[in-house]
Amino acid sequence: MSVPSRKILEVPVADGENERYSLRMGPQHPATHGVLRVDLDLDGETIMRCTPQVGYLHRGFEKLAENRTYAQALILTDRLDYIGAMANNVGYCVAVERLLGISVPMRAKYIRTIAAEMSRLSSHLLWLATHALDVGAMTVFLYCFREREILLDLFEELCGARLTYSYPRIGGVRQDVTSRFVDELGRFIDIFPSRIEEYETLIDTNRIWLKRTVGVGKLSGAEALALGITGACLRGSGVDYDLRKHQPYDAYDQVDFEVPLGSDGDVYARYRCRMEEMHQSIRIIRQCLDQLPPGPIIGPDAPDLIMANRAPARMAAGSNRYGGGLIQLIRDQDLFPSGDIYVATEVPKGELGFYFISEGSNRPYRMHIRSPSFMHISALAVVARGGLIADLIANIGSLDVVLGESDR
Amino acid sequence: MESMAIADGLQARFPEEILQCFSFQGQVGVGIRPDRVVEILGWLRDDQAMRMDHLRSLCGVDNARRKNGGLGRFEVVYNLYSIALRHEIRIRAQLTEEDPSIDSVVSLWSGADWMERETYDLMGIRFNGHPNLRRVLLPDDWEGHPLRKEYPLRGRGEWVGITDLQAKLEELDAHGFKADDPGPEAGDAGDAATGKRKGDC
Amino acid sequence: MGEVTVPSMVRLEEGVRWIPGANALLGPLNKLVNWGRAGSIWPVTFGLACCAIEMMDAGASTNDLDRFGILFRASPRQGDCLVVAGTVSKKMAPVLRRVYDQMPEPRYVLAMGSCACSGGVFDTYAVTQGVDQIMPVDVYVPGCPPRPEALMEGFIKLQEKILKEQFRWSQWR
Amino acid sequence: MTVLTMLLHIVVLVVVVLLHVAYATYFERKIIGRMQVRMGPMRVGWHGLLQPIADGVKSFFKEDIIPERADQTLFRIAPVICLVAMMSSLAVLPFAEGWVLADIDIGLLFIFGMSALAAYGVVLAGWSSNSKYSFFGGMRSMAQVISYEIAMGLSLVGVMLMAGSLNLSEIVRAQGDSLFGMYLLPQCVGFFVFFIAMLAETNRVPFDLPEAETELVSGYSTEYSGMRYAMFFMAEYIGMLMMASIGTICFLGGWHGPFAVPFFPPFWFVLKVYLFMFAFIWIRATLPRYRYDQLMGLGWKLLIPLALANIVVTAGVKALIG
Repeated sequence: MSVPSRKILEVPVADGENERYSLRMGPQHPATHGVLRVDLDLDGETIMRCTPQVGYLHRGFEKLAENRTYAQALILTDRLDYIGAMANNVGYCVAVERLLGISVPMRAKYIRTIAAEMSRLSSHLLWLATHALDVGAMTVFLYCFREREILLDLFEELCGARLTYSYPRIGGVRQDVTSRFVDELGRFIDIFPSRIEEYETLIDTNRIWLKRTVGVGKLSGAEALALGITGACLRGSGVDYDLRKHQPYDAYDQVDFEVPLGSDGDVYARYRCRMEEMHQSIRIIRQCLDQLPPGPIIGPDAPDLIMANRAPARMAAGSNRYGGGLIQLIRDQDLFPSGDIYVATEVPKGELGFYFISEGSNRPYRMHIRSPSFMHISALAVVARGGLIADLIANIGSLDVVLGESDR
Repeated sequence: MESMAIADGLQARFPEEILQCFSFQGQVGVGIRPDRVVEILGWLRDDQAMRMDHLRSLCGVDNARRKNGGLGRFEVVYNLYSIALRHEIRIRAQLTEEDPSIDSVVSLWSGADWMERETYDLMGIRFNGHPNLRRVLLPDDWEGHPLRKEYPLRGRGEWVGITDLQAKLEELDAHGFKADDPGPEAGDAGDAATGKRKGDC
Repeated sequence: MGEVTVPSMVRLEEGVRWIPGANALLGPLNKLVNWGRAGSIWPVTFGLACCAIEMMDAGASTNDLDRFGILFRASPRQGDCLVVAGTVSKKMAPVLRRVYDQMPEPRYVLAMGSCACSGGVFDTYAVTQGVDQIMPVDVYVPGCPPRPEALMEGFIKLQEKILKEQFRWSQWR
Repeated sequence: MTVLTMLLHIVVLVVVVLLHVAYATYFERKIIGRMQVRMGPMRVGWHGLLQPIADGVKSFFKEDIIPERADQTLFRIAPVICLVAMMSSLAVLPFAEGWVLADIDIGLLFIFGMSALAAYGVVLAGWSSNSKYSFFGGMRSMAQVISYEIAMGLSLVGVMLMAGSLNLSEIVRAQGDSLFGMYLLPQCVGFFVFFIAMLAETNRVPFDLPEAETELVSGYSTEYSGMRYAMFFMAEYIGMLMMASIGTICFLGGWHGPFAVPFFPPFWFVLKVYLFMFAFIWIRATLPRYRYDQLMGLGWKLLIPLALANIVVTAGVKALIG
């Protein structure tokens, strides 16, 4: 290989006006949680301008869903927010049920609530793990994964998959819970609060952790709302918005839980909110396990997995006035109602909304996913401005973004 | 407030802007003309009886193959929610095929920035007054708007970035950058398939 | 020296012999190099999508890739192996190839998951149908996503492959 | 003849230290693994004992990339500067009574000089790589070294005052009369400052900003591959060893112990150094990382004033008593 002659180094030197130093962080960077790219204009280490760039994981979900039946598109939602896939599944099913007017039996609702809350736990655990790793506490990462592994085993017991579940069905769930699952889950939620304490002893009273998080990435409630931030990040800023309370779905109106609120809107407040949410999730799971009603797990009007497009053509006795002898062919009947609907659920990241347009066929005419991570990443530009690079890392972690959901 | 009442309120406030009300499964959508969208949404946000402070979603819809319900070729759908009053409404601004553009609502919700960019990117609807209307999900030099109905699922043609990359790879191959010649045994690693290595810059 | 056969040598395995009493092992340098490489695969930290979570899981306490000497490095310059964990979108493909180009030889590629192997369920306008279109792949690990155990199996297969290589080092040093 | 013995000593020392460095990485991985409910290396050799060797072999036979736009000369010599500076400061360390290569009277100063020189290697590496992450790593390292070198030097002034010498062997001998045979108690403030500055000097958690993995990818060594990277790696671990040795010599009484161990005089020294190394690893497994400005604040606003106060008190007490 020929070595070219020496070139002048391209490291810029302060030059009057032109003192900005631009840095492209990502898409391959350990702290960008996948494939986020952040373009930074720096003055020293202070961020003057921060431009997040996404799309490196754009897979064309919405287009793909238009080409699939509702039942088939369910598996796509697993791959949206792959950290809390069950919550996406549940959100999708809730939306489709509302769109198609399908009822869900009570037992299935409870099971879904349990599954969604487990998903919240596993998502928050992964968030804590990566957030702590980003700030530099590597042991928390492994401790969180230890508990997450138990959760994944539980998911496996429930539905056979570790990460991409596709467990809920439109109109119910795929299979019933086993007694072993109920026992194991009960045992897990008994020990889990002590594990949360363990993480908190590692970081919550740590002066370095406090210095890195308190007062960093502040967002007022009004700002956060205007930016479209939802979920724990919005609640960390003191806005009481939790769709489980605001527009209850599944069994959330049957259980008693609190919505933890922060006030400062900084990284630490968001951290505290999520830690509290884990306690609340345990509370919800415990109540659901206690109240789990007997009964069917899938509704009578739930569509088949192979969703028929139209009602099969059938013969019916004609009732014309010339007598009953004539047979009429009835066809071309839409099985599903047509219209549009927006249904949002509270997934671990925030408000996951599905906007569906149905044209009466078995495929959505249009499916739009309102993904919380997309909004959170767009807010990064505002949150990170004026901070240091280290604050940016803490902010990315604390906004809890997942690129699969953001890019779709 | 009931969604229908909100729609009535809108009808009373902006009688000539409202085209039609749609009601489905308990949700109400209001079809509007696109010209005064910022004014309408601003009123919904600021009016004390409405207080729609949360823009839940903003997306574009291509009505090309829609049998019913579509008024113009394109729609921009705003889902609004009031956190304080817990009511919601959907605004459907109708756009024509010739001029798919509408005023940007970034001045009302700063978070609408990326939503509008996404709609522009995937649906090709332009937002007037948007501070930075560039593609967000797809590369800047991508051709076409995938969510339009005439766009095939597997895409039309190949993105220039990929063709560039492939050309580069072929060039590397042509220069004989054979990283190694795998020995007789090297190719066989159990039942895991192995690939030939090519390219080395 | 492969052809020389001295009867007093004890053949330990293919190509490696031990001279009893002389306290010495005879063998091609190849073996040592391959052993070193197989025992110390440092993958680049590069998670693309869902599979990255299982990759992290494989590196965490329960499965612990560190047992095999596998240590994730953030800089591609210090990586030996690129684990393509997830969907490679078209926007990502040039970046991925660039990361691959930045890695020093010998470098290995492990395609993890259906998406990296073949595009998986995402047969759309925005997704590369298999990472082998843009870079050579050594081991394919199917699954959506593969379990951490499957990833470990993939690494073991990669180790087996490395151990069978011939003079992969001569061209660069 | 003396030259030959000298050379022999040097070779023995270098080999021992290099092996030590190799196995320090192994112990780090094992100990951190245990702290994190994992096992650490298990497969390469019995319980992973050959892991460092495999890493070394692999690095040695790895392609050596020098980026086209890098400053070629500086890029090549930066890791060498680092390694040489660290290695040469080994010469003045007294491992036991008389076990020292160069028993010079300015031993402590020599070590300071060398560790500052090693920082040049880091800064040059960051500069010459022509990569932005490396540049940041180098800048951070420079700022960190400047502020913490002062704190560290000042923290050891108390020890120098008490021992009345800069010769490391003399310092150890002087500690013999002290409480427990070490300066830990009378110089506890100095030790506190030294310990923190030591972590910062060696770029260890919570001060690993120059190579903060989640911020700067790999910091100053981002562009280095193969053996050049391994050289930085070795320099870092020798640096840890150096700092642990200085801590042992200046505060923990060097080779003094409760009883003499026959045949292996440096036993207590080695044990104390390992104790320090364990503390390094333990802290790495426990603490998050400081932010850049907080790190500087800590150095200038807390450590340096504390060290100065310590000097004043030590000098005052010495003037009163002595």
